[in-house]
Amino acid sequence: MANDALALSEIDAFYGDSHVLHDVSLRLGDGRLLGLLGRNGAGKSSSMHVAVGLLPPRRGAVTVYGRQVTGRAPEAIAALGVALVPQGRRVFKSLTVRENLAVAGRRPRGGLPMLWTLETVATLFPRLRERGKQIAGSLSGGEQQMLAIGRALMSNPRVLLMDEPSEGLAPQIVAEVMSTIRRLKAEGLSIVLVEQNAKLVADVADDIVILNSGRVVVEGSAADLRRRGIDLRQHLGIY
Amino acid sequence: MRNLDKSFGGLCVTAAVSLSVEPGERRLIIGPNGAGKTTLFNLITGELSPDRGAITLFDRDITRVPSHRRFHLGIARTYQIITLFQGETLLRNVTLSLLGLSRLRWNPFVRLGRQEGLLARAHETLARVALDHLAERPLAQTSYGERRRVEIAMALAQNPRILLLDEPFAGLSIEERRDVRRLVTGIPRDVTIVMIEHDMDVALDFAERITVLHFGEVVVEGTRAEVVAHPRTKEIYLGE
Amino acid sequence: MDMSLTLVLAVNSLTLGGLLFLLSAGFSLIFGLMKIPNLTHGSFFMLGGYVAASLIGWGVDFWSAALLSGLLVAAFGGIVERLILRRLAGAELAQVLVTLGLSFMVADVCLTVWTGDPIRIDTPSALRGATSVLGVAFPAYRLAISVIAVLFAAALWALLDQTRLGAMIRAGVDDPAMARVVGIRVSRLFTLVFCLGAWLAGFAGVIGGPILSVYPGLDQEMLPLALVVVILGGSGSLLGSLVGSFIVGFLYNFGQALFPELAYVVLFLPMLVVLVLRPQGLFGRQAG
Amino acid sequence: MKRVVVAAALASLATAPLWVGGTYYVNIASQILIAAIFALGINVLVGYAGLVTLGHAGLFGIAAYAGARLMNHGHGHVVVAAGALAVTLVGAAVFAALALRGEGLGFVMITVALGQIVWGVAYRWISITNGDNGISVSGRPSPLGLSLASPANFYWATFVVFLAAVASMAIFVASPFGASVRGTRDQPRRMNALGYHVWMIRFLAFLFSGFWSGVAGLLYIYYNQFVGPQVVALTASAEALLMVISGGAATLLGPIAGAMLVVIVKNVASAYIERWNFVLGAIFVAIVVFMPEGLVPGTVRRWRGAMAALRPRAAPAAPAPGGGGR
Repeated sequence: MANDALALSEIDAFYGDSHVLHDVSLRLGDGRLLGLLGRNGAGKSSSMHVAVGLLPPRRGAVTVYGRQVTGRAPEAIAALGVALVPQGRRVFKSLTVRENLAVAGRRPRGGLPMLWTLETVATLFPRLRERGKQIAGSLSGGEQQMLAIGRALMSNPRVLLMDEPSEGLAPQIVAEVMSTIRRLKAEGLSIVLVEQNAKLVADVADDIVILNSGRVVVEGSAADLRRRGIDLRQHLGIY
Repeated sequence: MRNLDKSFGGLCVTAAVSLSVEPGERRLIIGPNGAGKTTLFNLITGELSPDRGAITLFDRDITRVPSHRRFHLGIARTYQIITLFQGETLLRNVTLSLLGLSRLRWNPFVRLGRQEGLLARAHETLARVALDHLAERPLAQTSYGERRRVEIAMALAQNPRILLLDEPFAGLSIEERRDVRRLVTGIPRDVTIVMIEHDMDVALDFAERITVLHFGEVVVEGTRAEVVAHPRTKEIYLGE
Repeated sequence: MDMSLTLVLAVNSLTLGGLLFLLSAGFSLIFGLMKIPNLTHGSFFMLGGYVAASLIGWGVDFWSAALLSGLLVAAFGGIVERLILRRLAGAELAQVLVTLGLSFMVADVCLTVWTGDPIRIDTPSALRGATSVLGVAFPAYRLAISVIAVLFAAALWALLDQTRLGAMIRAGVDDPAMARVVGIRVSRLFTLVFCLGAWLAGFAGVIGGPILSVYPGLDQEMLPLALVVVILGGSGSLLGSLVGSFIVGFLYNFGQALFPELAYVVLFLPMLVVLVLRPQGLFGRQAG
Repeated sequence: MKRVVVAAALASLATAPLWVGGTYYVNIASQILIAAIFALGINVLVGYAGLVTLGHAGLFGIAAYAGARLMNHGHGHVVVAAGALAVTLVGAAVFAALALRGEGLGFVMITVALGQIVWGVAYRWISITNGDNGISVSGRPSPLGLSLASPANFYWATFVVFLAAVASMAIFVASPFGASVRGTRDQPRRMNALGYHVWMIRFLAFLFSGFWSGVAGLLYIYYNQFVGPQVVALTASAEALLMVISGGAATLLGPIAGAMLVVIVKNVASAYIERWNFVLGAIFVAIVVFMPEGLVPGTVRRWRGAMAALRPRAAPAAPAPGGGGR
């Protein structure tokens, strides 16, 4: 649909011979936050890789604001305003903090004012300003996470994909990250939040999709799921 | 008899992990991505060397034993990413595994194709994983699920005392999962098994004890019920 | 050995070291950043010298010829990279073979065009004479080459370490997939790096002309020296290239004077020592 | 079918001096056999062990130089052969120990450097190698009283050695050790996990490869009765590698076909084309870009493809190769 910020339709994707996504469809409404849940290996990261062009799907389509981007290069999709905070952060380890941010800098589309610059990102994460000249590989996990988020913001995206931003972080840092996500949402960004942690998502998500073994098993608005009494943990838990 | 006891520290991925596994035990290791599970396996097999700490195998200190020798001492492993010989037949894959522990591997004169004893054992091993009917098929022409079973067959062929399984169910369909599960359950008790797995439905049944790794540390260890009930497990997995 | 001979050898060593730096910095960049073992690098050097010799013959002045010749070599390098090497991305063996095959072809074309006789490029007139340093007279041009090398080292360092472009290149090396997701056109940057490396080699071939001359076989003579520098200094490290180049420059000249028969072997000794003690090179990063 | 072809090929090779017509062609046939032995040796490393070497002309040259020096010292041919091969094996061991410090491209670079060291010695260490002037020897050996002075006799002697090389390759490939070597090429990590000593396997493969390179170098000095530095130049290593790659690495026939191609292009074509090096380089590039698996496997594949297309019902397409991963 045209007012979807990002849509994956009927995606089948493979890593080598391993069939990781089976007929997966996801829709992220403009200005909404989609929580994407599932266990390890459920296909969450693969979906994100399909969205940014790192994993070309064997079947199905990807659209960004109604525009077909299936099979296009990652840098072309980035130019349309899609940014990824990848799983495991993947900051450029040999670059300084400032350089990590600078290389991702990009003007917003359509001549909109620059919302995110080195300055504003540093205001959002004061720690990054302090560490500006430090090599990113030497940062703590939490700082690397902030850097990964900051790097994604530097491209002034319309769609932000966050792949397990809470992974491996201490609880108070997770709380910080979550409050940042709320803020970004309030500023109108369309966000996909990928998580194994159901509780984190349930608090902020407008819509929720649960993947299991590469298939969509639950899907609906957060309120709707709550009303239907669906226990997210049942699909995620280790019981 | 202590089976496997390792402690090490100072690595960025795994900080001071101590783990001991009893002979014949079925141990499951779980933890989020990046928790250091595969690193742990690599340390046990010597594919990585620890900065500190010691690894003992049946009361023998193997910390200084070169990696390839350790597999002669009864360790066998599978890989999370299938690491097989693509161009060779299933039979040849398993034969290579048997050959690895045989003195014959240095022999440049005899014909490998005429080593009846070796080939018979390779067929036997393939039969154990119900793939003997595909023995002559090149690996590249088999399904992903079949390859997972070949991975396990390769390890079984080494006649291990300790089998390290790294995500044996990853990327499998439900039916394939059932096959692999049956296979793993059927491994005799004199083989100790340590398994990394995310698929709890399959893995929990199998495990007697579970170790939860998080950020290179053992957070929880105990029986299935203990681990599931433990608050830290819930925190890591459910954010509660 | 008397004092003045030592000084002369030292200056010659600095000169050769400077030339080797220009040559090997490009090789090291291409090898370290793009993982391409560019065995045409010696050919770039030789080609630069030949093209400039012709340009100068047509009346172009030395420095313009050096810049222009470098650009032509860079363009040639860019074509090779985009048309051939790009198709072989990740296939190291294929890249080794293709660049080697190309080096045969270039050598043969050069032989056809410029014949088998050595061509001497005249020293630029401004630098003809000698300069006196500490009361000893040195050929000005040889000193100039060392200075140029150090200036280029500084400029390359500034480009790679201090600019956004340099940071983007390094990001592309750190994690190419993620760099693309961030919006960096990694493939275009790599072409640029390849051209830059080719330019450096071509330029080095020109300014080396007044000292070494240009002749068939120069390519096969220079390439191993670049390899030694990179193995010694560590691939992808500018500092490694700089230090390695001067080590090789000194060993070559002093080896030649002290053990004329074994000069070439002496050259390789430190490389062997480094391989045994520190396989990643003096300034290389640990692999993996 | 295959046996008939091989038997026919062997018969025509064995009788070559009788039908190729003229001393010139018999000599070229000898050159092809020497090159083929060399290529078979390199193929052990490049093809079966997956280790690309660009320094093997160094080993070839060590054998040639050692043989020449020993002959000029007046030693008998048994001493010459044994001595030269022993020296080559020591050289190969040193090469291997150093080159195996590097992985992948590092290995290639080190072999280039090692080859250049030998070149430097050949070119500059005049008291040992006579530098640019090279070393001449007089007379070919007469094993068991058979003179090899005539081109045809030399050809047949070389042919016998060639058969021995081919046989040793065939035995090696089918042996458990051959399987070990190929295993270290495809999955070194898995091989380690299966209990194989990967380094030692590669080291031994290097020695085996060096041995046949040495045999080829020795035959070369017998044939040519002169050795100079150009024998150990990087170009020579590259040419030899080209034989292996163009014919098809990791096959038995490939290096032989490649040797034939390169020697013929070099000798025959250079009579018609002035610049054969360009042609050689162009073949190199074309093969890598268009037929990366080499001429023999490439032709076989195309032939099979054509045959399969002719058959009415082809077998179902195999799934794409490539390791699964996540």
